[in-house]
Amino acid sequence: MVVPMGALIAIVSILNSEDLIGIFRFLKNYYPLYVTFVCLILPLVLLMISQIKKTREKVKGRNPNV
Amino acid sequence: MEKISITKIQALMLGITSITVTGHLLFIPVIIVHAGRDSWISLLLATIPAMLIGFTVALLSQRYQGYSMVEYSQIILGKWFGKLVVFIFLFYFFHEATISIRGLGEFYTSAVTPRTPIMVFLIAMLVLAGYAVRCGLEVIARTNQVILVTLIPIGILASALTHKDKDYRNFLPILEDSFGPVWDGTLPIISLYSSIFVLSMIFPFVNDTKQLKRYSIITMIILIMMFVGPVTGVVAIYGAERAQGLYFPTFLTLRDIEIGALQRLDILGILLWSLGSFSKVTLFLYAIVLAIAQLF
Amino acid sequence: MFKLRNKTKQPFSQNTKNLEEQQTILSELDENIKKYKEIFGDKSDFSVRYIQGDSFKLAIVYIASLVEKDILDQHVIKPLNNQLQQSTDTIDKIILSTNKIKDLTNQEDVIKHLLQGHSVILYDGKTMAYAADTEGGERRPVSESTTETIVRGPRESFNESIMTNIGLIRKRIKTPKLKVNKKTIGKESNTSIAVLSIDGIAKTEIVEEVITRIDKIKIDGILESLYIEELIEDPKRYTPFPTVFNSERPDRIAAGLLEGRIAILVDGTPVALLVPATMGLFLTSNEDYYQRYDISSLMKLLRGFCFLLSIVLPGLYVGLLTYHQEMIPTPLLVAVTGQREGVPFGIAIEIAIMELTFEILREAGIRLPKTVGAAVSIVGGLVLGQAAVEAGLVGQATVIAVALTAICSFTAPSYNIAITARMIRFILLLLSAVLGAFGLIFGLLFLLVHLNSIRSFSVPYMSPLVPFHKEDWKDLFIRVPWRYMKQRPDEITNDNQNRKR
Amino acid sequence: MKLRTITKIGNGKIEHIIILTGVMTNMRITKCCLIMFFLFLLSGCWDKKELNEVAVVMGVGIDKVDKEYKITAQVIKPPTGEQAGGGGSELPTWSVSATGRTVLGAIRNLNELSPRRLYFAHLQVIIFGDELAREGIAPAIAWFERDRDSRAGALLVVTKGTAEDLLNQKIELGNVSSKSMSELIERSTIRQISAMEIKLRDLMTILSTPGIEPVLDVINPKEIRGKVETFELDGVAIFNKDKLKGYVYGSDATGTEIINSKLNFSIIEGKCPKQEEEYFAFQITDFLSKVKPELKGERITLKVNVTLEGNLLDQTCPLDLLKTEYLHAVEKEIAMNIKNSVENEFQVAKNLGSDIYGVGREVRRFYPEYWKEIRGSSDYLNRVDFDIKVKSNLRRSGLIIDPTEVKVKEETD
Repeated sequence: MVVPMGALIAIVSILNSEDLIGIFRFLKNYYPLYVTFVCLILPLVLLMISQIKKTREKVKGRNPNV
Repeated sequence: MEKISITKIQALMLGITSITVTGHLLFIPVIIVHAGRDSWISLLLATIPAMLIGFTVALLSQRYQGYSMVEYSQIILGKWFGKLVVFIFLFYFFHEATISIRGLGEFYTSAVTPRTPIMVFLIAMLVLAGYAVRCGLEVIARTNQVILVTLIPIGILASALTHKDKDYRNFLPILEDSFGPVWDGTLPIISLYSSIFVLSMIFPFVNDTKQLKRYSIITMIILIMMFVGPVTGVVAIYGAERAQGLYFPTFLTLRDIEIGALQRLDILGILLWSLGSFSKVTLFLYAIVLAIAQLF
Repeated sequence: MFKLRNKTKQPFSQNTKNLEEQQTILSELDENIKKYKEIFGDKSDFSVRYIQGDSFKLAIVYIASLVEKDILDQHVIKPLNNQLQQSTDTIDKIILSTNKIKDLTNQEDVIKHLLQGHSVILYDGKTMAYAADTEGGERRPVSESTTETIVRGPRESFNESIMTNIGLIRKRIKTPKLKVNKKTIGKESNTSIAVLSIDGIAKTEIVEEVITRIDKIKIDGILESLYIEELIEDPKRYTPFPTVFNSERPDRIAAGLLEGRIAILVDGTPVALLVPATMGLFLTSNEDYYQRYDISSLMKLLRGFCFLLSIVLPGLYVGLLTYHQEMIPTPLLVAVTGQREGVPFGIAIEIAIMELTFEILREAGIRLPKTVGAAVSIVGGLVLGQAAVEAGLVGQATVIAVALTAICSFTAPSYNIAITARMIRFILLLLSAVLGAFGLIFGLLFLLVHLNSIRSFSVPYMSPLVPFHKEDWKDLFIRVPWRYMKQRPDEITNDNQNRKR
Repeated sequence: MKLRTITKIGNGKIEHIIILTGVMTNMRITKCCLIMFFLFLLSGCWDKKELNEVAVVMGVGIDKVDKEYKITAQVIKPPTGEQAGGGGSELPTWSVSATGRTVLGAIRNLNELSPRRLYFAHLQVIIFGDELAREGIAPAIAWFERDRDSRAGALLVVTKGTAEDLLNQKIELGNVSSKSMSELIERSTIRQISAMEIKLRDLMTILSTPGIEPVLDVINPKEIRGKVETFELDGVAIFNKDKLKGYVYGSDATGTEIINSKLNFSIIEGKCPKQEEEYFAFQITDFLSKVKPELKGERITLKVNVTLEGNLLDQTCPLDLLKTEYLHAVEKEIAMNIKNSVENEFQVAKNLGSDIYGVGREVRRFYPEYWKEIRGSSDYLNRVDFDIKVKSNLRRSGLIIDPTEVKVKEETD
């Protein structure tokens, strides 16, 4: 598993046309938005949904008829 | 039922190394391009989102104790939608690993050994990372511990040695163009700190998750502090105008240290980024492998 | 010669077969003696002495080369004679003044005891025999260690007798909690080994593991403790690093026991083993504990630095001088450039040749008699180096680098870690000759991951560096005064960590 | 996903640890990959450069000849024959010149002349010829900024003639002229003078920052007894943007150093009180200047607060200068001197349209709004006033209280 994944990453990063100039531009323009979405917004959404579920369960637990 | 267990400090240290090093190498120029001499304000502004992400990751891991991100996403969102979200994360991990390894390769080819094919660095790093992942999380965590313990003194040394060249009046005027550029600069920092989310793959193996939230938040604060030195240092040395548009400003500051016999400290920079990038690539590779294993 | 047991059955198979067939001791003395003569060979060092009275006849059999004649005469034959003269019916209650007397019932035991240098007393008409410890033979006295020398501290070192060695340790740790677990290993050599540990300090799991691994050993003979070392190492992962510590100093072994480690003594060699062994153990000299803490802290730091240097220096030298000249201070570069002119080989090849030469010299120096060894090092080190420089074959800087590496590698207190360092040095040299700084860093990272992945008897090799144990750091890079060293190593001992009560 | 269980001891029980790997086949692949990788490496040594394959460039001179850049590189000459193996940090040098449309082009042409690869990582000094400097130095340093081999620590100097001439001078103290030049500047404080000591990095910073213009040291060959024997640190060159505009000589040239707080350990001469044509010399041991602009309407007042300490080390006048009444005069004289230096140099620079003190930069730092109005032209220089406050302290006077000269005079009285 490790080896194939490593190989895949290697291939991608070699084929990656992003040379230094490209990486820099990419990091400057699009990447932050994308990462912020994936790693900040999504986890927050996850947390919120889980919170909602939890409170709902609590309410249910307290009041089984609801 | 994995019996791999690491301490929470080890886990957070993994986060610190991986974020700091690629951050210093690839993100500081981006931040400076956006925010210029007000980069430090961007850094301060990023504190709250950074703490938020640290808190979120820790809370999720605490709430779903022993489950990794892959598993609890599916618990929270249901099987199929959860898998979709996991897939997004996975793609991101993959992307991040690629970029950081490529960044290291580019660093070597453009600043250290220009004639060596970039492939050598990429493959060598991956072979190493693969080997480390094969050895398991405990080994990764321990190796990283050694690395971080070496890196921090080097970093402090570097910023102490460059102190002579720094002119802190370069930070004036503050907020010349009001908050616009500062916001632009904040986003890359937030995105950089967000990548600590990768620790959600590691936290299930932490043997004691008590006070994890507090520890993660402290970690984020440490991370902020670790960026203050380089970000301000670069601007203080080169002035905002020249600092914008340097590919590896932090490396250049190290390169130009000249204090008596202490000259030409490129090797410190190279050491710093090689070790750190190794940690990061290993961490992400581990996360990817584990995530795929748990997903299918 | 030392193949596994199931493969070597040819030469002595007849004797063994005899043994297996006739288990019990025969009641007729002459028959018995005849049998043993058959087994050991008639004209060998197998000896028999008869004592005959009116109503009894007994024989004392022993192997002459293993027995101390004085003991035999004074403590076995003389008392036997005396007692038998007085009364003839108390054969069963003979009192001998040797170390130990054992009742034997079967032939196999008799042979075993004979081979251990015991004398066996056989009676006519009885299927019982008594073994008396008359072990002797020539032994080296306890003398000063030549391989591990120190300035201050006890001079004693182990000798080849396991009993003496155990005694040397017992003298240092006078507690009944010191458990000695004796075993005999080696199908043909029947070497006795002893596993020593202190109850309540050593982790019982590790003790059990050590004993299990020793019990699993299948070998025909054990001539040195390295056989044991290799056979009980963690088999999972190959590593060039030693995971079993060895020393011939009883104080060193005793210190290890007090830290909760487990010692393995092997008969016939002065080198004792200590497990679990961590990296730090190999870089510690026992003199660190016999000198004042501030001095020994400095020495420890220096030694660690030298060890690192002895690994990376040639690689670093090559990397800097062939790839990264920009990192060398200008005056130094100019100086070295001056020396390099007209030197035929590249720096990498040059330093490899010099390192190799040095290794050859060192090897030659070890194998030669002491008096000649010094001459070799003078000829090799001084004459050869000087001549090579003057002939313009190598640069002076290279000679300096090689010499520095060599000296650094001699600071390692443990011989086997120094050899490992040597091996790694060449690999790093190769890597950095090919890739420059990246190669060196690559190699070091690989080393780091590897070091972290190995364990010695479940204890991580790099402990206590990582996993981090705050208390143990007091004895890692520095040594704090004894009054602050309150705990035993964390990974090795589980409970009873306090040194002081 | 295959799961592999391996056994490991620890905590008494044999634990089963599940490691995620599909090992057995992967082991072989890993080994193959490793072998391939190392074979690949063995074809390596891409960046290898043996020391006897490179020529270490110590100094570079850049001139402009017929619209082309003319690069003169001074390299260390390796010892030959019997000298080999000698070493030492002072080896003879060799200079070689070539021209090209760009700096890198010229260096390529240089490499056609040099059997060894020119190696710029140990560049000590970059010299601009007068002509090139007047046309602009920014295009000439672009390659030095970009290339990984060159270093931002190289000193920059201007010479009045051509850079090639300067580099080719043989001097008496030291074999390597470019090293001597860099030492002339870098160790100036030891020799009790002060030099600007502008490195490539500083120039990059200054050129890219609006509101400040660079000032470079000037080094010229110095003839002694009809023959060039050494170099001379001869004032400073004043630039407007990256173009050389003029020179300032003598004590006026210290203005920039005063503003930049770089005057430590240099010597100030002043007139003795009450006596014309008699002088004292004062060594500065501690020097600090703080600059702050103040905006009043259209006028920019540059407030310069100088605090200095020092020793009175020499005098020609037979007076006990340590007496309180003279002491004040001495301190006043020093203050006068400093004021004059600052104002005179500024005056020269102003006429050349150059903001060498970074007044614009300072204004920007404290009055960013106003800076937005005035940026774009150097007109604001005409509206600059100086408010220089010097607080000087005479701390010590060497080993004697009053010199013998004073005693001699007392005798004659």
